[in-house]
Amino acid sequence: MIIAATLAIFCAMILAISRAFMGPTLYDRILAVNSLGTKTVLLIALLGFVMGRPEFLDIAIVYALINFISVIAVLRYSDSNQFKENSSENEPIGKER
Amino acid sequence: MDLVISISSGICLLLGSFICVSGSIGLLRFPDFYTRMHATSVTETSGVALILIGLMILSPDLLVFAKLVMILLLGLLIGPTTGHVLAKAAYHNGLKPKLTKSGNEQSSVPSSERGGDISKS
Amino acid sequence: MLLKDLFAVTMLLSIYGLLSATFFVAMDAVDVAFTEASVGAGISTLLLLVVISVTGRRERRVRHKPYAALFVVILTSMLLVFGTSDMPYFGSADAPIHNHVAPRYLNDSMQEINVPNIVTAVLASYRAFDTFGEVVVIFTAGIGVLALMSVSSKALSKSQPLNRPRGLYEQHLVIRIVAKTLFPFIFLFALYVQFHGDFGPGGGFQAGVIFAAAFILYAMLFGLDAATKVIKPAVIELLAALGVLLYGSVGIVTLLNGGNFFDYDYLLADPIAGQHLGILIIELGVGITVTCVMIMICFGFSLRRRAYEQKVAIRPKEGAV
Amino acid sequence: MFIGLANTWVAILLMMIGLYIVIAQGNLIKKIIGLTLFQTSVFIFYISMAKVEGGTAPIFSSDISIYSNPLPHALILTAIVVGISTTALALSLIVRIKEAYGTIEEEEIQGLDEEQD
Repeated sequence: MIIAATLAIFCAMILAISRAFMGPTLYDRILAVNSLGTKTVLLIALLGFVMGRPEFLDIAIVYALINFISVIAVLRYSDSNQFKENSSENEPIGKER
Repeated sequence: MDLVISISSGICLLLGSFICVSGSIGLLRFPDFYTRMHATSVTETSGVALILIGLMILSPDLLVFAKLVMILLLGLLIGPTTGHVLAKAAYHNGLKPKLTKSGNEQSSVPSSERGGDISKS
Repeated sequence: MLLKDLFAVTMLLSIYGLLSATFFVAMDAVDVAFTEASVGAGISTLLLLVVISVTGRRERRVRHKPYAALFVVILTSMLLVFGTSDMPYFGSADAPIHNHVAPRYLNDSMQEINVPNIVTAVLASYRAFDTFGEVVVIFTAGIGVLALMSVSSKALSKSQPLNRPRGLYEQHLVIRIVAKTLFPFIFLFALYVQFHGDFGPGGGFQAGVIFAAAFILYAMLFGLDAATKVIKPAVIELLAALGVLLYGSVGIVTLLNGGNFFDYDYLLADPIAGQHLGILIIELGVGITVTCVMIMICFGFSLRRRAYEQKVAIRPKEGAV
Repeated sequence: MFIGLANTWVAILLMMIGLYIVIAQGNLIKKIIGLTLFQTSVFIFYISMAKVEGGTAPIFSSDISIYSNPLPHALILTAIVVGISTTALALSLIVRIKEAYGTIEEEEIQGLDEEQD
């Protein structure tokens, strides 16, 4: 049952990665990274049980923390002027040219 | 007793992984950012909780149990917060939700003005 | 890597860090996964983001001809693949790598050092001199960043209001409160990682990065001024040097007691207790140095970014070339 | 029979992607990202070499007899932290270049240099 759950989480991660690749806006990518991070936490917890040594859950805790910090970082720096989202990411390169 | 443990944890794990996968499908398939965020952040909280509870039932000793509880608490605290902040940041920086035709006209106000109004209030 | 948006590239790099750390877990390298999780997904993403917010998000259209590069790359990869034909297969127990020093580490470290985490034993005791070199490299890199990024305090007029949108720390009440409740747990967890490194995955490097991440989170949420009030840059620089000094002085003490450099057997009367004390102290030194260097780097970048933004705000033509 | 070498080939593939980015991309930040990829491929190579069939993580436990090789783990652990420090140094150089030239594209920097000469 644990292995089934591991595989399911793995599939979910693949879906999240494809969303991160496709974009289309910045926030979709941040969302995909965040969701992927949560799934990685689960995957590592599950992998610990699959491999029979579940005492290494510290890594999963670190993941949860770092995931939070990196999302905050992305938002913090996406607030600066250069990152202003003008309706769509894919429009031609900025006005300063 | 063993049977009860394995069945209950199995149910939790299966439900949790089903929820996680469905949330990810939502992340992939929904049309715009806000619906995608709705899909993931709602499902993720419950999916994480269920899978971790399933693992807690299986956990061999107290330390592992405590760590799982820690991860669960962190997940419950962090997941909704990031969802909230992401949505707020996206809205403030002018990402418009995809609306129906009548709604689209309403939201044609320049987003920077709207953002300014909201942050003042 | 055909994306023109550097921000998206950074996000994908963060995913890459997450995935490679998962790979390290699957390959039994829990300590490495620990480090990669905190460094690859956390700190390096953060640094890249700061730099991109200075240098601009868009990549200009490139007109390079990739054929020469492609030729070099394909040639090199063919040579490398040809070279792998002699490599031992994945997971084989009789590969040369498992035959020289590894059996000694695996079999004797419990008697010689009595630390369950063999990676910590190798890192901090058997190869302590090597690790010392690495710590000095980190320290030197920190000094280099400081030399390149330092801003004179006159150039940074604090009173001048910036016409940029108000930061995250002013907008988001929810995240401030959540982060405030999280800080004690992050610090507690970092201390646990620091001092539990003998028994499980963890140690000075990982704990240092987690500590630094907590401080950087604070700086991001409450502003750089508040963060520099909490921990002064001069103190950080001093502590970074002190960590290296602490590490090195352990070696000096063992020399004075009649042993080799970093031979902890001579630290105390009982060799095992000496090993434990030595590992504890040098992990502490590593943790302090890594924390301070990471904080130093991030603060340096943020200060520089702020100074740059002020310069651009004063002379907009010059900044936006 | 060559499936046992797949891990090495994946490492080579990643390394070559990194090398290609370093050579072909003009943007300095992308070059740094290429270097990071290159670096990580080396990490993956080392760690996959350390794995022993049927072994577990090298943390001593009384009921386990086979462990993976701890030496590459110790090497790579320090290499990761050193890697981020050197990356930070490179990034700070990039920030200085941006301040001095106003761009981080290699060709434009070269063009500006030639103008000055």
